[in-house]
Amino acid sequence: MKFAVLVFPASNCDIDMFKAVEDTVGEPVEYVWHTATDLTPYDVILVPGGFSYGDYLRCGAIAQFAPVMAELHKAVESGKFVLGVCNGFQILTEAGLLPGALIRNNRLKFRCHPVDLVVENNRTAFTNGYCQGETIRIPIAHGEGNYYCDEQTLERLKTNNQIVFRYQGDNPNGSVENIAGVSNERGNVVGMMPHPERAVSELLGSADGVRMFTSVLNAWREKNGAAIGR
Amino acid sequence: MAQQLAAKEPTAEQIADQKIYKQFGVSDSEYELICGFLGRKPNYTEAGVFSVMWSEHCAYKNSKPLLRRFPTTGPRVLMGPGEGAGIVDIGDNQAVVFKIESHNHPSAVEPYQGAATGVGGIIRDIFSMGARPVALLNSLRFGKLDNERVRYLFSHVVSGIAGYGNCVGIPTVAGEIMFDEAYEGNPLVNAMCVGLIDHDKIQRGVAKGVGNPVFYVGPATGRDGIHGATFASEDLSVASEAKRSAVQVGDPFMEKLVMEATLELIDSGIVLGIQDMGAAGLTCSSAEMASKAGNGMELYLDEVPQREDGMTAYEMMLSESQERMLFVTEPKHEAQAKAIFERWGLHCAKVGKVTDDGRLRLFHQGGQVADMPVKALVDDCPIYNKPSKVPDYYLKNGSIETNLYEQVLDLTGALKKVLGSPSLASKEWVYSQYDYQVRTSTAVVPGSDAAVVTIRGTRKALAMTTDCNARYVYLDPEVGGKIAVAEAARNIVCSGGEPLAITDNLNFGSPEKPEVFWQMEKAVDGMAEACRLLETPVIGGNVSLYNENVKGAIYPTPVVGMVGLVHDVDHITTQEFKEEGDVIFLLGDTKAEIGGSELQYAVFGLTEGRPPGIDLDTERLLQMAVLGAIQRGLVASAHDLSEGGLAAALAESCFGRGFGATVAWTPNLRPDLALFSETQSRILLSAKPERADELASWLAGQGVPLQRLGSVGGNRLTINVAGHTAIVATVSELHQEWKDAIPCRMN
Amino acid sequence: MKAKVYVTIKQNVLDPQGNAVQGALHSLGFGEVAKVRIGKFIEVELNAADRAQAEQQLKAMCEKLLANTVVEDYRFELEG
Amino acid sequence: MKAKVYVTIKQNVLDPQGNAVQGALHSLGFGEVAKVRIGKFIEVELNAADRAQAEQQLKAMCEKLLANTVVEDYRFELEG
Ligand SMILES: Nc1ncnc2c1ncn2[C@@H]1O[C@H](COP(=O)(O)OP(=O)(O)O)[C@@H](O)[C@H]1O
Ligand SMILES: [Mg+2]
Repeated sequence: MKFAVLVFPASNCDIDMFKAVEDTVGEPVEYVWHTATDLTPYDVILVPGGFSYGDYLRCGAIAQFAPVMAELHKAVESGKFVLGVCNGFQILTEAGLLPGALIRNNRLKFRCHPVDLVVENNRTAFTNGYCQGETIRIPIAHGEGNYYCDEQTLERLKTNNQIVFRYQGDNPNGSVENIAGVSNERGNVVGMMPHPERAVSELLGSADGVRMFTSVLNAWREKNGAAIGR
Repeated sequence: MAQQLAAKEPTAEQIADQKIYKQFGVSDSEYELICGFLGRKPNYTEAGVFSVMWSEHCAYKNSKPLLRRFPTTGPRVLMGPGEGAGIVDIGDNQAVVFKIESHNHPSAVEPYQGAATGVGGIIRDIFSMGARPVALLNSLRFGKLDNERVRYLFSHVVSGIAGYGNCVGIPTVAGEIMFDEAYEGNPLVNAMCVGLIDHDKIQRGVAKGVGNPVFYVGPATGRDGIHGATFASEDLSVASEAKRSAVQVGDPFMEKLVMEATLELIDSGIVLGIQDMGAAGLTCSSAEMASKAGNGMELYLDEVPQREDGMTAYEMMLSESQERMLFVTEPKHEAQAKAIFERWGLHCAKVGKVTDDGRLRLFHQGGQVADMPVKALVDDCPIYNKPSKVPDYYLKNGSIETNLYEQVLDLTGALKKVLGSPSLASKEWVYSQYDYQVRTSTAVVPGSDAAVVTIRGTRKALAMTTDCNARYVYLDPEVGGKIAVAEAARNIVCSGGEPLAITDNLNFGSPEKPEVFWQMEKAVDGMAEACRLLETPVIGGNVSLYNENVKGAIYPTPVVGMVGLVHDVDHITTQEFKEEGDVIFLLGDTKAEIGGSELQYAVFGLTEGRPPGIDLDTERLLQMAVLGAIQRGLVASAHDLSEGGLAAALAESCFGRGFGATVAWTPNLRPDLALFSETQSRILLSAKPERADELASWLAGQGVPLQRLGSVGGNRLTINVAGHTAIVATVSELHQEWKDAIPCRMN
Repeated sequence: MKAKVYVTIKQNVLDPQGNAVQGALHSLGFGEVAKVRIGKFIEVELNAADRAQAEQQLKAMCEKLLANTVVEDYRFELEG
Repeated sequence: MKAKVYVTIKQNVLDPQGNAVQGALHSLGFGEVAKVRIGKFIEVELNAADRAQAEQQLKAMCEKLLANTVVEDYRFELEG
């Protein structure tokens, strides 16, 4: 299985994401520049956090037009697994690959600290290694992570089981119904504000993010049949 | 238009006759010297260039004699002061690069941008050496938070630091903040950056190779940061005057691109010399690069990218527009360099040439507009030995007996006051706005004695801290200077690191005042001695003078930034108690020393007397013993005793995981003095019960005085002094005081 | 040609910044402030053959980039 | 009473946001965009006895909070 980590100007969690893949599943992983025009070699595409284009105007707004984004749309259609974290989540919503929008934190300040998350849906490609309803600890670091969608969309998210993570306890940003992460209808695209790639070893304070990476490896193996040995 | 503007500049004659140079901060005798070096009177551009090169900021004319007193060499030092940043060897062909810098004045005017561009500037100092920045730190001083303007400055400075560092993707991992009336109207904003480099990648700011082209990279130059009586602004109508502002605005997105492109350029091996454009922008970088190579330089100012119309040579040379770099390469590598920048969406412009005549010559609009000897600009600024005088307050304080204060009886209440004092209280309100985890290397996040950042692919890590108790420095600059260095080292040691070296930021009032100069002199002497004894040489730093407000000078604040090497990640140690039942030890002797203490300030509302003393041999012995114990795996937690003394240290150690502690102690002192004394060279350790004896015997064997105080457990902190309960409170009520102190004042 | 683009937050979407500013104005003593909404004011200089073309371009810019129509509304004015 | 406040970055001050947006518009094919400056558009509802009082209040709000006059200019319009 091959991972791609997209790199936009001023992505800055790209290296962290890359290392997390190396450290958790050890599968091949490559950086893919925002100007790339082919994502076919990759099975999983990770859209990392950071401040693409300075986050000027709106977070993720400018990045949605990078050449690689056209390819990302195709990859999503073809059923490839896509994870957007933090700025990556913002880019995916701006690009219309995930519903809703991320607006300014309700208390306005950038917030960096660990949060508790409830796994609301463990049937996505990235969460199958967690138990339904399990609480995990993952850090956040964002100023605009306040998830918003209108009521019809929220209903749809619920009906289709698209809410993947919720904040437990204090909601750090004021998001609708404490939403921390969502998926698309098909479940192959997940976006989340917390940073699982920052929670892959006890030295970093938590290893609860590891299973995001092992989950997608499982999902891929399942998709590609038992032919591939464990 | 430019010619028109230039034509309206004062002529060389007018500058001389009307003494216009004085508005640039150039004295009569300095002006005479400049005329001598030029063999004629300087024109407007030349006068401007000389004035910035001969400013305190670039020439250190008032502080150089003092800086010479610092030890700057050592077996690990690869590069001392002089370049953008100092470099220290950490083995395996790797080295750590670090430097601190102040942005006090810009932050007082526009706190968000002032702090942001301060961070941007220090990051450039690090990557222009070829190093990958891995961490940011800061040291901040403000007035008291009950003042609205102070709250505005504080919150915007913090947002500015966060806004810049977070965007560039460098974690802000540690810092310190103190609030005191002494800084009202003159906040201090010092930023430090730490980077990693391989020995063979180290760059220098030299203009090598006569005939080689000089390139400019980064955003276009505007009229940012041009101070003083610039002619151009005089010429503008009042209406448009209101629309102008010389405030430098940071563009962290641009910085990230320039950083990545520069590191790639350096990696490609084609750079001969590179320097960032910091203070005094193009002037300082071009003159210094030429000087270090013993060469000269020509600049073609029409080629300089310009953001505004009609910029004069003077304006371009003095602009402090941010995120710009200057570098030299061979002509054959021009295309390669351009391609690297283009990949990052940047353009580089060829703006000059290295020459062999030792002169800085500027060309603009078809003619030569300035011609100055490089050596005169860089090396020949006169150095002043200012008069020094012992201040009256210092003499008076000698006779104040702080140990005769009325005894504090409600010690639990006193502890709460101390914990709730903003200087000592939790800084979470601040650091939760910083992305302290990006790069996923932060093993110890803000909140412990020093931050620890791991080095990928090795078992090593870097411990780092900034420290300076300015109240001590004020009360006794020499002792306070020693303590600043010693405390920094103690914080490093408590985190499991071996102190390597320091960078310092000398924040003082006006050196023209003999009393202030005395503070500088004594503080530097104290620091220098501590650096020698603790074997932590000074590898770089910064001087910020004229920090004054209506009430006079700020407290003398020589901030120490220190980096240490953690030899193995297993040695990483934090301050919080780890487990129920762990045994608590106090290392070092306690004396009645509350001059300059938090108790004195928070409970008595005073800062007077003499600060705690320090014996550097005792300090060194303690530090080596504790580091040895940590490296032997005997220590569960370590916390140095600083502001608030033993009582505060115990409480802070309880906060991390919420464990309580019960301790009993029989010092030979009044309980209030004993618990809140800030005697130096003390550390609080805890150990697993089964390792406690081994730890005690190791420490005793090293000659460290120690007492077994009690053990970790329960949900209360109970402190018995001489058989009586002195302090008892639940950890959560103490935590509340400490955690809420800043947010409650800010929201 | 000069254009002014106004990007405002949709009525039913929360405006945390506006609320915070309103709170701050109250505590500054401006109790008479009933509501604050904060949007963007974007000035664009563009070279267009004529007004119609300019309008078409501006609309496209807003839809594509300048506003996120999930949470924002926009309008623009052409000068001169 | 309703007021509209426009906060713009002073002429000589760098506008990194505007520059980035201009760059993005170019790469989106809007080559005709010569310059972009991004400011704020603030809508304020306030209860004031009369126009004069409202204007005075607005001026004070802008000076104190809504604009950072070191780097920004402001102007406002009162409606109705
Ligand atoms: N401005 C700041 N930025 C980041 N971290 C800070 C800042 N101020 C304080 N901290 C963190 O809070 C903790 C306590 O700081 P301080 O009381 O100065 O510690 P010490 O007295 O041990 O030097 C440290 O971990 C420090 O890094
Ligand atoms: Mg400490």
